[in-house]
Amino acid sequence: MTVAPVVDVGSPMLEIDGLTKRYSGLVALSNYALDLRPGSIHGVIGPNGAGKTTLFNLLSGMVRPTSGTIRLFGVDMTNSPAHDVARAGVARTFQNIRLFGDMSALDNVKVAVQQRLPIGLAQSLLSTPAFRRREHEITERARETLERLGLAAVASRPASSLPYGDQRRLEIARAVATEPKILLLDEPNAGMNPTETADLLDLIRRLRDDLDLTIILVAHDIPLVMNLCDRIQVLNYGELIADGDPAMVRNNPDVITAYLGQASHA
Amino acid sequence: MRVLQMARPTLIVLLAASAALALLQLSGLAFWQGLAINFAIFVILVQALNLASGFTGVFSLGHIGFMAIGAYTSAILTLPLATKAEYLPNLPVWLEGVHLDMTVGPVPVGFVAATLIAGALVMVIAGLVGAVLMRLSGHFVAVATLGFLVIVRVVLFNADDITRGSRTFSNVAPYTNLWWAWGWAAIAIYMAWRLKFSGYGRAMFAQKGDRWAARSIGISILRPRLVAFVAGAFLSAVAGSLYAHFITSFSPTVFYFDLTFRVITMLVVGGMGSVSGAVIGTAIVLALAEALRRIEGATLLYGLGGILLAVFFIAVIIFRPSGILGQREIDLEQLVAWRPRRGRRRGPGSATPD
Amino acid sequence: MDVYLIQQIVNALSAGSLYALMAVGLALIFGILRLINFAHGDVMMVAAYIAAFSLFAGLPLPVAIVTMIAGTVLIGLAMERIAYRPIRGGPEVAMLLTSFAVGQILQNGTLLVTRLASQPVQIAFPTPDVLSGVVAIGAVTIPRVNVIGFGSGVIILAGVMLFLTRTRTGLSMHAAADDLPAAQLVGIRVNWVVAAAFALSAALASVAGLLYASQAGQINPFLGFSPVLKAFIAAVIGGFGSISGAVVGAYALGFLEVIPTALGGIADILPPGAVSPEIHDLLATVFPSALGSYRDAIVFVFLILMLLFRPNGILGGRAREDTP
Amino acid sequence: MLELTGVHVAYGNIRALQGISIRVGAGELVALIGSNGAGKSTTLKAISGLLRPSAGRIEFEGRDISRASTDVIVGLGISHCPEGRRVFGRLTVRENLLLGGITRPIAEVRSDIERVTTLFPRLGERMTQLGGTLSGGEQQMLAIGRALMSRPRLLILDEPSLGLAPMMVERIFEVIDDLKRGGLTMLLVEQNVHHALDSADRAYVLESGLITLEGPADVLRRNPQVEHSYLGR
Repeated sequence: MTVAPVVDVGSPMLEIDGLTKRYSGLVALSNYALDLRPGSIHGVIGPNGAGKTTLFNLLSGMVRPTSGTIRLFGVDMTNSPAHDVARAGVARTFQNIRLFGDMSALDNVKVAVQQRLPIGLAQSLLSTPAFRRREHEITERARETLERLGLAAVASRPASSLPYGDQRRLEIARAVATEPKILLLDEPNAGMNPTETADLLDLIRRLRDDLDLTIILVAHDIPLVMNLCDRIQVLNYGELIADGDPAMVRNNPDVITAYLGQASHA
Repeated sequence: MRVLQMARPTLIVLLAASAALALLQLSGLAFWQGLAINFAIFVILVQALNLASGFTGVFSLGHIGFMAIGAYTSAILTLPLATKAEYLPNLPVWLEGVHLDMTVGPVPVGFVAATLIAGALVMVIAGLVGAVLMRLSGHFVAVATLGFLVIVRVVLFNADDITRGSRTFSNVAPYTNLWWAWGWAAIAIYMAWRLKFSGYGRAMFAQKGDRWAARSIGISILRPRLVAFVAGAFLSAVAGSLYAHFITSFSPTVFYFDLTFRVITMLVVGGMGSVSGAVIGTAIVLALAEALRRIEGATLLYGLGGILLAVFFIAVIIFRPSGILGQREIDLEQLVAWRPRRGRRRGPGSATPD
Repeated sequence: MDVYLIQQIVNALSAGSLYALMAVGLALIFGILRLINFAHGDVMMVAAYIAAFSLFAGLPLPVAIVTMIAGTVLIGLAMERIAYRPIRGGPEVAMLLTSFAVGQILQNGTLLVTRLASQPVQIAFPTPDVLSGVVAIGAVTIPRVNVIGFGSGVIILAGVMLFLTRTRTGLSMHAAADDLPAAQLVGIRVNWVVAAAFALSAALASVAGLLYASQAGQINPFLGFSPVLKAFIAAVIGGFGSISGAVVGAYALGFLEVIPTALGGIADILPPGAVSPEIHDLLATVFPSALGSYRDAIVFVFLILMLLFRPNGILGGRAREDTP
Repeated sequence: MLELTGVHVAYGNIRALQGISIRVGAGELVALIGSNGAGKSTTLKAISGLLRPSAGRIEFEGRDISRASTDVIVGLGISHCPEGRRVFGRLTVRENLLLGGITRPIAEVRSDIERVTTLFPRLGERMTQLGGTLSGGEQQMLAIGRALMSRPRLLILDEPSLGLAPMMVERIFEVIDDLKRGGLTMLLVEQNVHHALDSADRAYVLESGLITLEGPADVLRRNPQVEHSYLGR
């Protein structure tokens, strides 16, 4: 296991307490808690419908919790809208890829980069030198990001025309282009074969090290999570049933019953 | 030097267009001059809708309402004092003394000021209306903005003291000529173009492409929508002012659904989200409508033109749903130099499959 | 005062029936296809013209009504097959725009036909005797068309409700509106169900057209614009897509509409001395007599408020939270 | 009974299925396993006519159904119980069942409803309740019951245990085993691979739109790759 780079922040990175989400009676997530360690890769696993995607929607501000708190670097973000959460340094990808399909790969990333490099409306309308410098800078950074993700060759192609694997990586590129502190990856290897998954594993580690990211990963694929994560939480019917390092989770009897399979199958 | 080189194709096109306008002016062909002014006004309206809807995917049916407000505002502001007292005797006091009918040399500065004031007023209204309506999406925003159009119409009909109600508003000075119309059209095209190829345009196209993904990278949905809505409203008001001073007499009935639908047809045919497409779509639909009008006149089959235009529109939606250009653009450089397609201008949503 | 009140109530109920006939058709199509069929008002307009021309031709009223319904149903089926089916499941806005174009075709087509028949653009509607005149109930006189409009509206709507809940075709429409792919999976012939919904919707609009024309006395090719907007508002009030909601919304709108008319200038209608002069002045300021002419604007402000705060209608619960 | 040969399906630019071949014999229970996005649901939708294959052939009892519409396919005897249950939430249980038998003569539907309520007594108790108010397990029973109303010879089940409590999962699989004993042919997509392989006769493994493994269920269960990827060993 690689040693996590230490990020020096005064207050804890992400503290979640008692997070609960109900949909008309149905409990999607119940009493979830997390204290995220900077620089770690944190895995959340569980069967479909266990509340993993709900958790991500809550973390990224796309859904309001029924109760509980989310604190980011000591600031209460529980009811902040998604775009504020993103600006505060939380980026995400989606289980079912969500790209700006008609826009080129480069523009998909530029629109994320520009959030950190704003320029006034009047400057834009008049195309002032300052505006052009900004645009140049935005384009350069977007190209760098594409290169980092191995997508430089497809920069000018419309996102929707890219092969599946490239689309997955473009989504990650767009997310890291917002210069996040925390990156949420929702089933990043869905639909990938084992070779592609192995490449993705390397990529995620590299991104974490190069960009000082802390990563939360939701996945279905148990081997991937076991391989990659420092700490794993297991959700089942919205409840946290295990929380610990991979070895501990693997041998947790509750987890084996609920998810990995009954002992009788051994 | 580099800047000059980059601006060259634009310059060439501007010069060519000016020369064409000058020729048309000298020719004295009143019909064609009128058509050219109409064309320019429609170009502004279509760019306005392009900004508000084509860039953002939020369908506005209310922009003709902004045009109406622009037309009435500019017409009232430019009335000479003498006419005003007699023509609109019940105007509120603060409006009674206003008469932006002055000229400096050949330039009707009063007209320019009235147009800008109309634009500013409409921007304020659009800001308020937009802040409320831009939260809706899909067809609900379409119907809500249509509601705005109905509200404007009801108010115009009933505010007798200011608008003369259902009676024709005439006595408007004929300031609009080829140069004003096309000058503003050029500004509208430029505005749309600059916005599209800036961060603002990218944000607009991004939230159109995927609302959730846009929010996930820090774009608030409301802001780009509102910028587009208000900018479109400004252009609509300008078109209204130009229209008022071109046609010189009008009533609230003009600014309603038929005109709204005509503008939509032009935009959809050209390609929603394409600045150059909007101009092409305007030209095609205007030419088609004019030809059909003549056929109607000759055959006395009134209604046939409307049917054929609507059939054409449905055919476009079924067979070429993204219009002639989609969200792509025709590059001026390419147009002028007639080079092989190399540097096709790329922008948000304008990528072409390789 | 009592007479005035009763008249306003009857007006509200009669307008409500008309809106309900229109709104149910709109909600039916919207529920299944997510299409706001803007041409619905023009279908109603065409029905009025078919009725007018049939009566001009001297057909007896029942035959004219059958002709009218058959003609509009055919038009409804044709527009579904030609214009809407090719873009079914496409973007909402594309479907809405198509319906605008269909409306334009119907309007201009009617214009063309009236021209060819050497009729003026606006024609007097040959209101049949049963629908003209007034009914006197005590001191109150009410236009007969309003009474018949309300009564027939209630009967027809009850019939539609029975059809939708008691027949397999009706249930299939519900199922298709609930979950179109699932409806397909159980073996429902979706094309057939959609066509049936358009036919039913057109038939309802045609009855509304007859009532509308009889009330207005005059018809022109552009009369459908306002009723379709009203039907839309009614459907929004009731919670869009819900059939029973559309009916409730329509009657609610009927009452909502008479309020500005009834309150506008109420100060002048009150018998002298009924209220103190201060209250009289207050009423005159808050409810000026011009209020009634702003009716449509007021109704649309209400629509926008509904869309913002109660998008599921007055009966619907809180909007389901949108998730990525 | 059912035979897919070289079936391709694409959504726009994304090729969801890249030439898969699957065979289901009469009376068999065949499971289709694979990770999310591998193309399992796409396969099922192609069979029931919700999606059109861009290439390849789908035959049911010797008849080419790759171009047939869904209602025709249901009429031929294939019933598809979709993922996420998809019961008609605003219709009652009875109405849901009634619509399940829409391809059948109305006279027989009534007795068929009785047959289904014998299989699922819980549904019998809730006939007038709206589909949307049922619990997840009841909805799944209703979805299966509705699918059975068309008297299928082949039943397609897409993730029947998704989001259900463990007890209910057991119950659903008991029902599946019952149906199998009754001679019904079934094609099952299930992420609970243990259960799926327990009940199935044969299975296919689908990855990125391609069949990567196939064989008898008990052989596949001991396959190291399956153990590693799907059983979490």
